Amino acid sequence: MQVFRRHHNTLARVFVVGGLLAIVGLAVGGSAITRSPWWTKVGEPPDQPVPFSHKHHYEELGIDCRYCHWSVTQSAHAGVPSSEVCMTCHSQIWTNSPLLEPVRDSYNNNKPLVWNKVNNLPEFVYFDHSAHVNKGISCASCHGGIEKMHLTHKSQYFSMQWCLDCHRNPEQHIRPKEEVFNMYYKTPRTEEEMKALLERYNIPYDPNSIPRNQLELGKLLVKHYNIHKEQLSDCSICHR
Amino acid sequence: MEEKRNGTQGAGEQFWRSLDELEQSPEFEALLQQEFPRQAAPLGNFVSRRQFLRLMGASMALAGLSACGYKPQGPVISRPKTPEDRLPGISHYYATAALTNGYGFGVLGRVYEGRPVKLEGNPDHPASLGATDAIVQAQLLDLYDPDRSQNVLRFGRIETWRAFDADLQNALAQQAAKGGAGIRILTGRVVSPSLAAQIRKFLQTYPQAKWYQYEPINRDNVYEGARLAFGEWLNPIYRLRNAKVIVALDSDFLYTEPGAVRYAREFADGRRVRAGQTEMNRLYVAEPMFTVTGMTADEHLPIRSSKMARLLYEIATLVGAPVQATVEGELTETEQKWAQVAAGDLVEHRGQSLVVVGEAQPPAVHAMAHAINAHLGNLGKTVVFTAPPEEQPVLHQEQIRQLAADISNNAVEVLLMLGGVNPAYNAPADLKFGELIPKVPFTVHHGMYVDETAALVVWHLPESHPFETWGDVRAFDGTVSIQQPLIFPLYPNTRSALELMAQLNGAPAESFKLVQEHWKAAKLAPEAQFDAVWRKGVHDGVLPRTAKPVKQVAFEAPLVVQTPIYDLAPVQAGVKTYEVRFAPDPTVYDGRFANNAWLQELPKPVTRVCWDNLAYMSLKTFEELGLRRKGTWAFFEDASYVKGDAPIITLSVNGQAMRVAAYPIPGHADDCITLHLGYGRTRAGEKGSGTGFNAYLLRTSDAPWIRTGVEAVPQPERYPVARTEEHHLIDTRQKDGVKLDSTDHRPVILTGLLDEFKKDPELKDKPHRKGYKWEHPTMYPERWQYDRYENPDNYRNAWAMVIDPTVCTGCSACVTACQAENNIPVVGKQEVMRGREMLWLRVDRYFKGKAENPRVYQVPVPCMHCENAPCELVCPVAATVHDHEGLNAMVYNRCVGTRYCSNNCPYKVRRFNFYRYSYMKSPVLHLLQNPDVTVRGRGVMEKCTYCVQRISKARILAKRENRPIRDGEVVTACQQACPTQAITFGNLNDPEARVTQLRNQPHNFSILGELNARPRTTYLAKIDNPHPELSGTEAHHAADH
Amino acid sequence: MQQTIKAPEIKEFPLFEGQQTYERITDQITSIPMERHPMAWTIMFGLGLIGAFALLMALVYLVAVGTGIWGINQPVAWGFAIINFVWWIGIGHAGTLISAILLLLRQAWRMSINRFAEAMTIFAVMCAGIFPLFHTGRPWVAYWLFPIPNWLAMWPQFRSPLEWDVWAVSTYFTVSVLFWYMGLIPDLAKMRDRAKTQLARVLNGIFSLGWRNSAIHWMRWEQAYLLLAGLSTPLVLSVHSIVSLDFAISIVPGWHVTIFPPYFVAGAIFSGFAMVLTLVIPFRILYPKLKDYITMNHIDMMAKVMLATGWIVFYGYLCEMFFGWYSGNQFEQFLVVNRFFGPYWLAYWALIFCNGIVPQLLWSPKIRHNLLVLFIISIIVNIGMWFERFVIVVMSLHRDFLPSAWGMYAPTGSDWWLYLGTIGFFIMMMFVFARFIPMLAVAELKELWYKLYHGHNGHGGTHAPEPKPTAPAPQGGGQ
Amino acid sequence: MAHVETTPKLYGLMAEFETPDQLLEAARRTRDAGYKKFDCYTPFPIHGLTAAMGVKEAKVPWTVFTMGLLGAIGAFSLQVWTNLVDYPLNVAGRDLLSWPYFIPITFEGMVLAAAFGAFFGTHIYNRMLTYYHPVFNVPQFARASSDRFFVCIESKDPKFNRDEAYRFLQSLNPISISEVPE
Repeated sequence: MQVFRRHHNTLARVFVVGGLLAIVGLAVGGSAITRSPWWTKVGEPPDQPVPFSHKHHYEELGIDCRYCHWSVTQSAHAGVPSSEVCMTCHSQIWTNSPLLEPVRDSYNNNKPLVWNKVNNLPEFVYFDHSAHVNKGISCASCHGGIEKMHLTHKSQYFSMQWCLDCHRNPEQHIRPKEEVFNMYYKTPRTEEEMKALLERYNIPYDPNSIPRNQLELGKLLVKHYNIHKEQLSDCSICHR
Repeated sequence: MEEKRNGTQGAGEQFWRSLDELEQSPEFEALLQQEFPRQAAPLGNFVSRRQFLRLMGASMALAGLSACGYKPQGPVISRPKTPEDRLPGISHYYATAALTNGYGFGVLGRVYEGRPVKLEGNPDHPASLGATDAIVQAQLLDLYDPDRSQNVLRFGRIETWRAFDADLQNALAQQAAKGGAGIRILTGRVVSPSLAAQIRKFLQTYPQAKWYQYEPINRDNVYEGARLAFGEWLNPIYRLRNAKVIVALDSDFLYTEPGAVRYAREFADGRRVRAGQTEMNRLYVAEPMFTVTGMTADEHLPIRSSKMARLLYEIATLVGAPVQATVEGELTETEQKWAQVAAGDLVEHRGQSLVVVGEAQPPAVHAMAHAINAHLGNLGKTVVFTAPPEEQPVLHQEQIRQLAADISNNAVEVLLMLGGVNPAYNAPADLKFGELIPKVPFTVHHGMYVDETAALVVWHLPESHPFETWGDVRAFDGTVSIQQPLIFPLYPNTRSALELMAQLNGAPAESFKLVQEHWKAAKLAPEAQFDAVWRKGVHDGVLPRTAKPVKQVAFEAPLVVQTPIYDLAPVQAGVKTYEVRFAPDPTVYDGRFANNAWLQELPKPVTRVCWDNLAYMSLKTFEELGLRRKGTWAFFEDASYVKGDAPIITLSVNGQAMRVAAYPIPGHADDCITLHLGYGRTRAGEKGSGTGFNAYLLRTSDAPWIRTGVEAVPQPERYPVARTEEHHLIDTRQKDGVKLDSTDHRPVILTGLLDEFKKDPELKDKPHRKGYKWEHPTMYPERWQYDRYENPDNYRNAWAMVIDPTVCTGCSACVTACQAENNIPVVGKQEVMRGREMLWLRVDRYFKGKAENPRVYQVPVPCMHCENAPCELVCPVAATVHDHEGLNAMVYNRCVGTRYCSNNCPYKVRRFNFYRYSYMKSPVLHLLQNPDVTVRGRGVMEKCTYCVQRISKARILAKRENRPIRDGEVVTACQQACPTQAITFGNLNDPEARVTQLRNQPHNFSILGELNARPRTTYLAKIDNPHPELSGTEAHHAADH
Repeated sequence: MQQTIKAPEIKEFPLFEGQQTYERITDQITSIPMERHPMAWTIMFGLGLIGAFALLMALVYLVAVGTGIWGINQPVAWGFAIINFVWWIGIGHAGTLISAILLLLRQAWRMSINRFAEAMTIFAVMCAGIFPLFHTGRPWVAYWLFPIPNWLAMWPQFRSPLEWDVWAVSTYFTVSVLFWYMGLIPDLAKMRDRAKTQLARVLNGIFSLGWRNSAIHWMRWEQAYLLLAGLSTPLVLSVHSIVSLDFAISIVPGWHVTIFPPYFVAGAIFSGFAMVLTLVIPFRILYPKLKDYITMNHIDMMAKVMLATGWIVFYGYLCEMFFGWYSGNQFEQFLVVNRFFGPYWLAYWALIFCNGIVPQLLWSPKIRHNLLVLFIISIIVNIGMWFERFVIVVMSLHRDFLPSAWGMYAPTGSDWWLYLGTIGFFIMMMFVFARFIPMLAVAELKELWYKLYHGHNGHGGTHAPEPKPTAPAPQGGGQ
Repeated sequence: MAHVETTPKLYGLMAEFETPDQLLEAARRTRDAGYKKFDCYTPFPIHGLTAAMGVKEAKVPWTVFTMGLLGAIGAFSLQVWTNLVDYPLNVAGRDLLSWPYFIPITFEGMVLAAAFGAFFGTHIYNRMLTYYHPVFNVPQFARASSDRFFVCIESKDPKFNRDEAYRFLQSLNPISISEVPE
């Protein structure tokens, strides 16, 4: 005797196939979401006590990174400038701008200023700024486009994979260490420019084979700076 | 050193500058108040810490937080002002001093963002020479101890200093009339010149007042002995470098006595055997129970303390020293022989020999020793004498007796107990001090803990930790170190004894001013140069030319002494009685460190027991008492080995009695029992209270060290003991009850005698060498060369460690140093009993030979960083793999916790977080954590990393300066702490490196090398230098073959 | 109208009891799930349920607090969890062995127990799987053992035997389920066709995937079934071999033994058959209908297999002793001594008694046919095999190379709690199975019956009555 | 006959037999009679039946074989790729390509894939999940899963003619013959 109707056949098949598709979709969709800025908060500036603009200070006024983040070349931490640093200028200009009230208050009443963290390193990672900026890895590599940010936000999500990409082949990102704090640095295109660059920072090179692109320049610099590439993806480099 | 110099140019004042601004900040006090009351903060609530760090002026709280298991997406706190000398995230070293064994000990405190996170020895300090002992390492934990007293208490109620002042003032006012006749000041041994000055000043104001000092562990016998021999109190200082033969009687001069760390170094320098360097001193030790010194001895003799006089007299006569002593008792044959050989050896090495006698021995014995040394012409060569370093040398037993007498005569109306003295706990039992204190109308206790004494007094005053204030201390040789604060006082209400005395003198001031002024007054240097000298002194941690000058002493022969008559008849009125020898505990000392979890958990060097003191005795005595140990097991946790198998006995001697768990120890003298002081505290704090048994109950003022005629009665109940190593050593199956020396059925380590070494430096025919191969055939091509076999440029490193057991004394300083450096959690007695101790570094202890008097071998065992690491192969998630420098890297955050790596580790050096051991309910403890090391969460494996954080630091610095890492630039925590420099770490790619040279020594070997795991940690053979006529030959060969 | 044929006597022992017809076989077996169930069922199921709940609680507690609640420590970092894991996996193997290997060996007597044994396999593997997952310190990241592309750019470490385990056990489970379900489909169809209630009809209909006994389907079905059997055979061997490699790959004395793979497999079959007996004997009593198909003959067979595999295992023990002595390796030698006289001697001698001595009773046919004794023996063997794993895991770890690192191990209440929990879960599942699914493979039984019947007295079917056309007579034109 | 209201489309004619041997006979003769589209229904697999029906195929074995092969290759190359290419790590000083360690997983991968091949292959070829099938319309067909054996000649068969087919089936002297409505 018939237990089922005709349409049940199609129904069943649709159900099974649909189920399989659903599982696949879940996996793909899930990973897509976690990689989306909505999840990683890349490009979303958190609110801050003072609407500090890197664009204004760096790009428009041309203040060097190290003026405020002065420990970046010697310490693991770039450091958040103390209110004192802000006041060196702002005791002269914008002396009564309401926006700067928190800074003045902090300075005068000796109260710390509490900012909201923008970049958050994943657990267990020991990152050292000095190790990078002294070996020709620019601020731009991790905080790219900071010079264009009115309100500061993440420009990268620091996943292990992302770090490894550069640790596995630093050539792609390395530049002469004198250019590290120059946000407008561009890899020379033409041979002359390249030559000029190498000579300016007297980096030894073989005149017969002048690097033609970032990769070749990178190779040259990696050698010049004694960077042991194969070591960079060791666990112990970042995890202790 | 380099670090220190850069870090601390004139550190003193700069440090002040950053603290000044804090002091001005108004809400500071309030905040401290609200942030650090006792109640526990919920786990992971770092708010309090963050605010604290802010107060410390930390720019990146996250630097601190990065030490914690996870980082909350939190605020970044920027400081209002920029301190000029310090960068965020860079730590600096400040020289200061701690107290160990009652005297000053120079240390460098590593201060990170305003919080000290580690102590290292101060290379410039005579007592340290750059090394430390376990107790010094652990004092940092005391600083952050949440149980510290934080408030002024009146009868246990919180009060203010103002209230106390008022009360004090009228008390003093009444006394003023009679010149302070009713005032008594009780302190511990005062080695601080400025404090002493303040006290003297007080005594000038109140001429009738009296100042007493009492330390339960004191040098009375030493000074008295010197008086007998030389007519005045003198402090012997040994020059062990010049000693070829050392005879130590009942003396633990390598571990508990003042200057032990320095002595250990000098002693070790006398026995570093290398190919071509076969000079080696010889150490004879006679003692009732193994001590660190005894375990290191070449010739060890177990003998009752009470017989020591007899033994030494024997030696004296054999040596021909002009000594006439009345001694009783007869020596056994072995003792006789031992004495002869030792005497012979002494005579052979006139001027290069030394006889040392322990603090516990009566003055007469010390005097005899001096006589022998004098006779052998050792004075001025292997031992010199100075005036006692104390500010006011006294006989502590006398003092406490007098004070007790004064009180019971109602002569005392005001009793000031300063600097954490705790007579209610550690005063001689016969004085019943606990009952005396309440008799005094106005009693003040000033200490870091609300302890047994504080519970009895009217006023308790919280004492600040030495690392919180300024102060000065004298080392064992008198050298003065200025203590400078490493941190702003955690608890605003605390004051140092110095400040308190100043207050009593009506001139309260900051400790800084008090100390500096004192030294100005003391003419440290001419007015003009004072600042310079002072700065240098503070920076170096040592004030120049402050060591006590060596005195030329003359020994007037002959020496006529009357040694005390011990009641040696073991059987009294048909009851067998025993002799009890009191000794400072190897870790909690006299009880002052009872609340220090690091010291509590540190396996005691000799017994490997944690969290307890027991009644140690020889196996013979143990069985004589009808005691036995269960070796059974059960299918439930209440297996006897977990519940503990130490039987309880009661010890009683006229009036005094105590319960204690008995525990047999190999190499213990028969018919006597060793009790360690410092346990059984009732009000030590959360951790210390209720651990162990109080030995002070048996200790009387007339028999402070050796008590005879003690009755021992076994009790039915048993007591759980937490041991880290001994589960197997004592095994009921063995007839003698002890299975000694696991090396007899498996040659774990390579051992040899000096003579054997001279003949064959490789010790080829030793069992360990048999069947041992470095290279094994493998089905794989050698793909990983670790750069070591090729690779010319030394930019690449191959890290390795070589340990020299010959000089290792087993003092375990390395273990605690490792714990401090690597944020290793404390798990507590229960967990240790289950075999879950977390210490990354352990010191293995093997016995060899007969149970009565075995030979002891000590081997520190860190992770071996095997090149073919068995642990890595079996990890399913690649949480532990090799890096290019040959480190066996353990990545905690990748670990899933299958624990297979631990099973497959032949050395069992891996440790697993069965629970969340890193949990600290008190936020203040998080300040202790090393920001460079991950704090491990629950369920992950961990192990020794060769201090990878230090390697990284050095590497980054070197990379920045574009140069190779220098030899000795990376110093592991254990290496740095080791008093005898038994541990060497470095880069095998550098042929010049010390580690490479040691590794090339002929007697270099690796434990379990036959497994072809290729350990990077290797050892030098343990070389003994016994006298051929004594244990010299047979003990070894017996065990070896 | 039913023709009845006396069950043919094959050799001296029958595979079927009683008067059989195709109809009767179908009816007796498929009717069990449809009838009311004995009180005993409810009781046992209840017990199982409680056990399963206890298991759940135990796991919650474990994850909340940590593996510290167990007795494991340093050096014995593996305890009950791994012991029970190996034990359960071993038990599981009998099912696959019966269904796959005996099928390939054309053992007729397998037909009536394979469904039952396979069910046992699946549930046992479920129980086993719980342990390795939850014994990890951080079970919530255990998925790292699967090769999933991720942001860490990390992969599993494929050289680790634990990683092999993950693959082996999950594959084993999947394949067993497929195999089992494959065989189940036609019988579910039978259930569908005989179901009395619409619900039963629909459910059985859905799960029988519309099976309609088509000859061509039968052909593909048989091909696939045989191939699955062919795959399962090496699989089942590989699984326990790999489990044994969890130990053998290591360097721990007592683990690092070359004979482990065969020795573990034999042990697995040994314990597996013991468990089948432990279950079959009471089930026969619970469901008398089964007696016709699971005859004394079957039980006798299983007993013999136990005897044989028992000897293989015992041989393994002897080998270990010999190796210890012959290796000349101090650690191996000490191991043997430690097993004999060490603190855990009890476990070792218990193992020798349960697995070495007791099974020898099976030599006597009397005992092989005495259900009660057989039942007890089977339980003793199960205990013995558990002790074997205890000896291997704990006794090897607690005293390995460096005496200074030696230790002791004692399970805690939590250890027992979890273990008993899995047993409860197992019992529950078995009774759920008995309640809803035909316990024997009907179609295969019939096929067997058909073959035997033919094999016995040549071509039959002569009793076919005259055809009576019942279809409507041919119609002229369209009506 | 609930389903046959207005002359339904005919799926085929179905004859019912009592013993496997009769069915075998019937199957052989149906084939000899030149029918292509017909099928037999039996409570259990009967050896030689498909042979008698003239059906020969080995799709399932081949599927299993290819799947197994793919599985093995996949598993092995996964290990090689992760170890040599994606993240080479020094594990216990072993060679990156330590192939002996890769064998077990390769094997398991093979079995897993093959098993899936067998299971899903069979059901896909069998067009499973046809819950509604005309043959179920015949009342006595229920016994096909118990003790009756059926032959069904389908109307799709080019040679199919209801009356001829009916007569032919009768010649097989079945227990019964019934129409199978769509």
